[in-house]
Amino acid sequence: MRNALLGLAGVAAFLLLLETVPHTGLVDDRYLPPFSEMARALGDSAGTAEFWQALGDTLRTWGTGLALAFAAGTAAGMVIGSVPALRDATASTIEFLRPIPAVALIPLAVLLYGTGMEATLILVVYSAFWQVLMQVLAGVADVDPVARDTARSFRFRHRTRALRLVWPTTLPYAVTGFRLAASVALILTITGELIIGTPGLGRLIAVAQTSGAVAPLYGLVIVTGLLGVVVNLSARLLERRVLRWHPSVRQETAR
Amino acid sequence: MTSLTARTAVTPARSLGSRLRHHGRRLAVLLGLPAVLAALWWIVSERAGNFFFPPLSEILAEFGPTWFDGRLGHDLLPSLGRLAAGYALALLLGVALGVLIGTRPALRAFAEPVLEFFRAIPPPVMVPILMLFLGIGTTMKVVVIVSGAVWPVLLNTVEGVRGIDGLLHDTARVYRLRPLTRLRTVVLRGASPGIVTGARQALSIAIVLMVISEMFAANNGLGFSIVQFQRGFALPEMWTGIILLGLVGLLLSLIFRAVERAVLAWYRGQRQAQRGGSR
Amino acid sequence: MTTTTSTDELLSVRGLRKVYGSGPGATEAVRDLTFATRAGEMVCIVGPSGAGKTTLLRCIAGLLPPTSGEVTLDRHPVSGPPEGMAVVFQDYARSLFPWLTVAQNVDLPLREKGVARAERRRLVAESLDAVGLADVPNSYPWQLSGGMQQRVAIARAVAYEPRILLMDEPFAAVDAQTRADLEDLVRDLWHRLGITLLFVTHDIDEAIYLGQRVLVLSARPTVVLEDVTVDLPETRDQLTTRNDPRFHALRTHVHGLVQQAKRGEAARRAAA
Amino acid sequence: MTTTTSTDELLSVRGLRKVYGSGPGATEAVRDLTFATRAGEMVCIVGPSGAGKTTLLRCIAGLLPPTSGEVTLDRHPVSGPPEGMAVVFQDYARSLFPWLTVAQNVDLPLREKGVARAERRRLVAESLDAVGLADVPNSYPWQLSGGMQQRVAIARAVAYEPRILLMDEPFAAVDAQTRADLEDLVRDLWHRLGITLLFVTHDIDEAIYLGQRVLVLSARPTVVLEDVTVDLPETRDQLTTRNDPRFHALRTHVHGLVQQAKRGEAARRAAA
Amino acid sequence: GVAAGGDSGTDGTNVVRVGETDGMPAAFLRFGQEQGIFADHGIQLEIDASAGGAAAIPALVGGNLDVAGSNVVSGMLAGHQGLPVRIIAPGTFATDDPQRDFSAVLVSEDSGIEGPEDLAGASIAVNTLQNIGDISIVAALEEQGVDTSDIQFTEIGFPQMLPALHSGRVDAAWVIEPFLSIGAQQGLRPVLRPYTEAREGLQVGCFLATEEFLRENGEKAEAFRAAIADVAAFITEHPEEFRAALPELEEMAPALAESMVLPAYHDRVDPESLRFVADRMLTSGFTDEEIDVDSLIATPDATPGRGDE
Ligand SMILES: Nc1ncnc2c1ncn2[C@@H]1O[C@H](COP(=O)(O)OP(=O)(O)OP(=O)(O)O)[C@@H](O)[C@H]1O
Ligand SMILES: Nc1ncnc2c1ncn2[C@@H]1O[C@H](COP(=O)(O)OP(=O)(O)OP(=O)(O)O)[C@@H](O)[C@H]1O
Ligand SMILES: [Mg+2]
Ligand SMILES: [Mg+2]
Repeated sequence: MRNALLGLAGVAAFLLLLETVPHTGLVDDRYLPPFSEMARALGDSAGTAEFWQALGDTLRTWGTGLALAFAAGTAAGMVIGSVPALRDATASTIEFLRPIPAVALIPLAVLLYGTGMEATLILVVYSAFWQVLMQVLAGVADVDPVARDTARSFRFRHRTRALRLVWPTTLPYAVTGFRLAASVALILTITGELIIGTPGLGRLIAVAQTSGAVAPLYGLVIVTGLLGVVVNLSARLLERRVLRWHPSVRQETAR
Repeated sequence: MTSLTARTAVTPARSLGSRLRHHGRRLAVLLGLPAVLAALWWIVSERAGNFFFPPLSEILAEFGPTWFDGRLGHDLLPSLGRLAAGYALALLLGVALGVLIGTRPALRAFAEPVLEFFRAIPPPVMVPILMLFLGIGTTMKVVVIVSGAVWPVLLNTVEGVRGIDGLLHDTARVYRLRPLTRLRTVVLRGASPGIVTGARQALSIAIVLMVISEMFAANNGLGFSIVQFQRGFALPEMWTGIILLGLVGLLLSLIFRAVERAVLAWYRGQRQAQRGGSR
Repeated sequence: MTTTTSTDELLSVRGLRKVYGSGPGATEAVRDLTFATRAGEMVCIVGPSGAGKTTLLRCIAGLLPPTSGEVTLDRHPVSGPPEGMAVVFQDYARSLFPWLTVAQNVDLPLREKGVARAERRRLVAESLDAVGLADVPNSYPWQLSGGMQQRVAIARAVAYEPRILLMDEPFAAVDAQTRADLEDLVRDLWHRLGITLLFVTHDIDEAIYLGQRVLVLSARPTVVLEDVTVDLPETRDQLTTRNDPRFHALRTHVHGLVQQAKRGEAARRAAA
Repeated sequence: MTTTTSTDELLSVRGLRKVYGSGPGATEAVRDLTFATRAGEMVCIVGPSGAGKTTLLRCIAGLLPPTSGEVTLDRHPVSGPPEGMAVVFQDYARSLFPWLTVAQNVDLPLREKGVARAERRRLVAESLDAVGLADVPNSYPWQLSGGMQQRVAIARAVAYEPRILLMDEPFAAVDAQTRADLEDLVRDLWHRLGITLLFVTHDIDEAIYLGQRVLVLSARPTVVLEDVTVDLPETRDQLTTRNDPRFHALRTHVHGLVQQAKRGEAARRAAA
Repeated sequence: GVAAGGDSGTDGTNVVRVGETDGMPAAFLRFGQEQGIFADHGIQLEIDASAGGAAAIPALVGGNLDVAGSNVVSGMLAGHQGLPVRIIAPGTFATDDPQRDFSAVLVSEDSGIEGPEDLAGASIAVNTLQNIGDISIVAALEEQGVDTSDIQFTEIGFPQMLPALHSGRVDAAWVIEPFLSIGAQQGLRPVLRPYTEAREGLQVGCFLATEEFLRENGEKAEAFRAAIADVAAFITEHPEEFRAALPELEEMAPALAESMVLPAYHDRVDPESLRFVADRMLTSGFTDEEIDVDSLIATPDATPGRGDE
């Protein structure tokens, strides 16, 4: 409760800043209008079906991409992380592929899928996948040796070991991976829509940009930011539920 | 005395042959999968006959002429410079903010929504806004790199700090370690596995953003070249750029791993100790 | 040094040597250990701190590959944790899964073993009751005191009904009275199920009270100093057994051995 | 129940109550504890496992805010860890910094205290030697056996030369011989530096051998069952003191109290 | 990949999928659609207004589009580099009037740049480097004898150019409508009309199709070309109708639509204009060898007609 209030206070402070900076003349308010104007423009577009359609499209692409990336990243991370030989063998390949920006793959994606949702989706999955994978790998490496020995001595099957030992240890890392992946996925969704032109908020942003509509542009940017905040809040809630035992969450409830 | 003799007794000097074999095996592990994938790429691309997916042989033939005629100095070096600056700043900022936020739940609650808000704004949208404040030069590009690379460091630092065993904090409090000592010897060291994980992620994100930042208001750089090739439909050249990018990433991650080995020696030791100390 | 080679030998440790690490930083934890146990035997192991008792147990459990020598169970070399074995680790706190409640911690190995649901519930309840934790099944390990956590680890091993049970200073964190109760619990279990027990302890009285044999280890580099046979009557109880003159004689003997081990170490260090 | 209110009273615990959590899942660890110690006193605390001994120490150390009641030191309420205090935690393994070597672990608090370099080196070497770890200063904690880790934690506290020392079952993981040595080390330290010592143990003999007073706690919900004064001569040694008839009488008395505490708990549980 | 092309093209429907940049280019197609001109030619137009146009050519080659709108530089580069694409119809053209065009180089009032000659050594923002912008600027300046060797071209998106100009981060910016009108309202001053000053009536845009599409759907391509010509003719005759439709078509502010300069539209591809651009590409070093412009244009008579089965 207190945390929610603090968070609201933070947002309020930020909005205040956003409202006053243009008035100070620090930047030209033609290019950074005060917040009230952005909000008004946002209110206007919120009245249109087009906006909701675009929001829906963005959410669909993003949700699908994130789900695919999370599932694939977790599965691959658990498997690769648990088998040292596999870990060693894939290390160099992973390091090679990771820094290749999805935007460089746009021509290939478009070639394969045209300017439909799939083209953006493939970019989203590609970039979000690495976030999850790297976190899960780190998590798997963090399993307590004594706990691992305990599981071995009781001859837990691989499945049980994965589900009952490795996964809970990895979970905090995976949650972080999820949060990182969620925003990367959102970023790529919007970027894909912006550059490839698949339907969604990014398209609206591009249109607003090319027609020089500044306030509506910021309104849309605010929406993407808000999406990020919502994701993070849900991740936090989830975390409090599933990580009750973790030292970080424990401390907060005990004090 | 006894322990000394015991030590020398248990260390059979490794023969040159076995050392070579050891290094050979490591090399094989390092290059095995890439070799297989490259071969696969070679075969598939040779048959694909697709303009956007040219044969690997053609790409490799383009590599030298494309990059070794001055482009390395003109495009790669400026890119790497911006990358280094951005990455270093992201690390500094991420760790500093992460420690602050991780140790102060109230601050975390206060700042988190706004930070998350910025985190979700895509760089291609963010860049025009940044350009308003920072212009179009190197500063803007470095800030773009920072604005994306800082998050994994920040989040992982926060998690690392929060995950430190409470008993270690208690020990530090009991022995009245000063805040600065506590920061150095307890918080930063304890969170270092998390920080390293974040830094590792941030490295590749920084490279990605280096490319993206060069898509705006740039006139040199690795990312700029790739985009130029792509726009000019010089696809083999574009692929050489992508490969170079991967190689840069790989090289940096090797450097990173060496640093990590030194910083996290205790952590690796602790994890491996119980497996018999041999692996 | 006694090396049993009878036909019903269950576990055999031959020439076990374990060196941690390699190169100049290597530590020779165990130099040369040889002994064997028959099925259904209860062997206690005592020795100075740092002698390599934990190392020995981990090698037997198949968790740690020996540097040389071999461990066989039923005449098969041990390469991984064998079936029907349970271990109570010295570092009990870290061997409990913090994300599971007390009851779930005890229950999990049973599920793995394929025990039926109702039976599992009975075993969990009984074992928690036996260690005096019947009232906290739904707490998490980190909500318990040190001694309570240790008892959870014991309950988990007990409920598992293993064929071989390895216990590494399992009662170190509990009070004297509880300790006596747990000692009797272990003896009762041993009787009832005919399990083979290896029990590491620092309490010489406890070793003699519990064991049929007491293995006294030297200080590092470790060898078996003596394999003491405990010739006390099979049925023991806290009062009469501990007042038995034979008990006192054995205790004095083992005490002397441990002191000798320690002195050996001190002498070695002084020489260095 | 004795409440010392003499003028040289150093530490005073009054009506201490600690409830973990809130709502239906709350655990009342400590109900009502009141006692005081004079400066330079050595008080041992015994009680059943889970009684709240660790909780009590943590409240005194200022690491845990009491639910009600108060702890004062030099007549000032304790709100955070006071100066000149050292604690040896029950969970010793987790209280060592895994990224520091043994010597660094011992050294760190001294640096913080501002001890000069040479003096620090001497203190570290001496204390490690005193606990028998002179040969592993450069090992990491996780390269040591359980007992050795515990001794590192003890060495750290000893080298710190505190005014008040709180020890929570500090010898639980070491062998009998080492334990005796460490007991004498602690008594020697106490004599030499005139520190005030609160010592939690499960070993009743140890409590009597070490303490000037033994505080016996009841089972949960915890109160002070009895504050036993140990009227043994000030100079003690392992052989003569432990054979003193008064020692035996005290031991029988305390034993009876602890059993009573346990029985109380059993009765309570049966009634529930 | 390529094999997938034209699947839906050969199935007898009359759908033509066109990728075109949002803004004026897309408005042109939409206007023709509204006027029923495409329908008159038996074409059902599907407009995919992918934003940057960066994706249009790959989508075309991948068979996800039948026709892609592009500027002539990108279009010719693609063909020259070996992509199987041809120019099938013209897009926008610059006007013939050097004083009035839909693109211009803007400078701020106090920049000290009075005329084209002051652009020597200046930094000029273009939306895409090595493309129609810098080509036409250099061409126009060289035409007037201005030394272009020290000009610094910087890549900035159109929407960000005006702020960059105002804050002095660039000396000049090359913009197109509607940013030209917006900039003029903000007191920015045009100093060069690179399109018309390089070459009056320069062809700027074009429509591309793959060779495969032309082979298998020659009639459709021809119908498309004819429809484009009709739309162009209609707009040339009734520019005010087009202007009036703009706010509706592109959500443009009516006042802006009122004031802005419209591009010119012609009914056929202008090979001379293309050759001019190709020459400049060569002299500027964007290509290593001469572009064979004629082979890139699919003229109606050069179209091999129906499928060759
Ligand atoms: N991972 C490790 N790396 C290096 N040395 C180790 C490691 N684990 C144990 N040792 C060393 O091996 C020796 C034996 O350790 P072990 O834990 O087996 O002793 P122990 O008999 O169980 O002692 P305790 O009674 O104190 O628990 C010790 O000297 C210790 O320092
Ligand atoms: N964090 C916690 N949350 C909830 N309950 C707790 C917590 N810590 C301790 N308890 C409860 O408080 C009681 C006292 O615990 P404490 O650790 O003080 O006992 P103790 O006397 O030290 O026992 P032991 O001798 O076994 O170490 C126990 O019943 C325990 O379950
Ligand atoms: Mg041990
Ligand atoms: Mg305790």
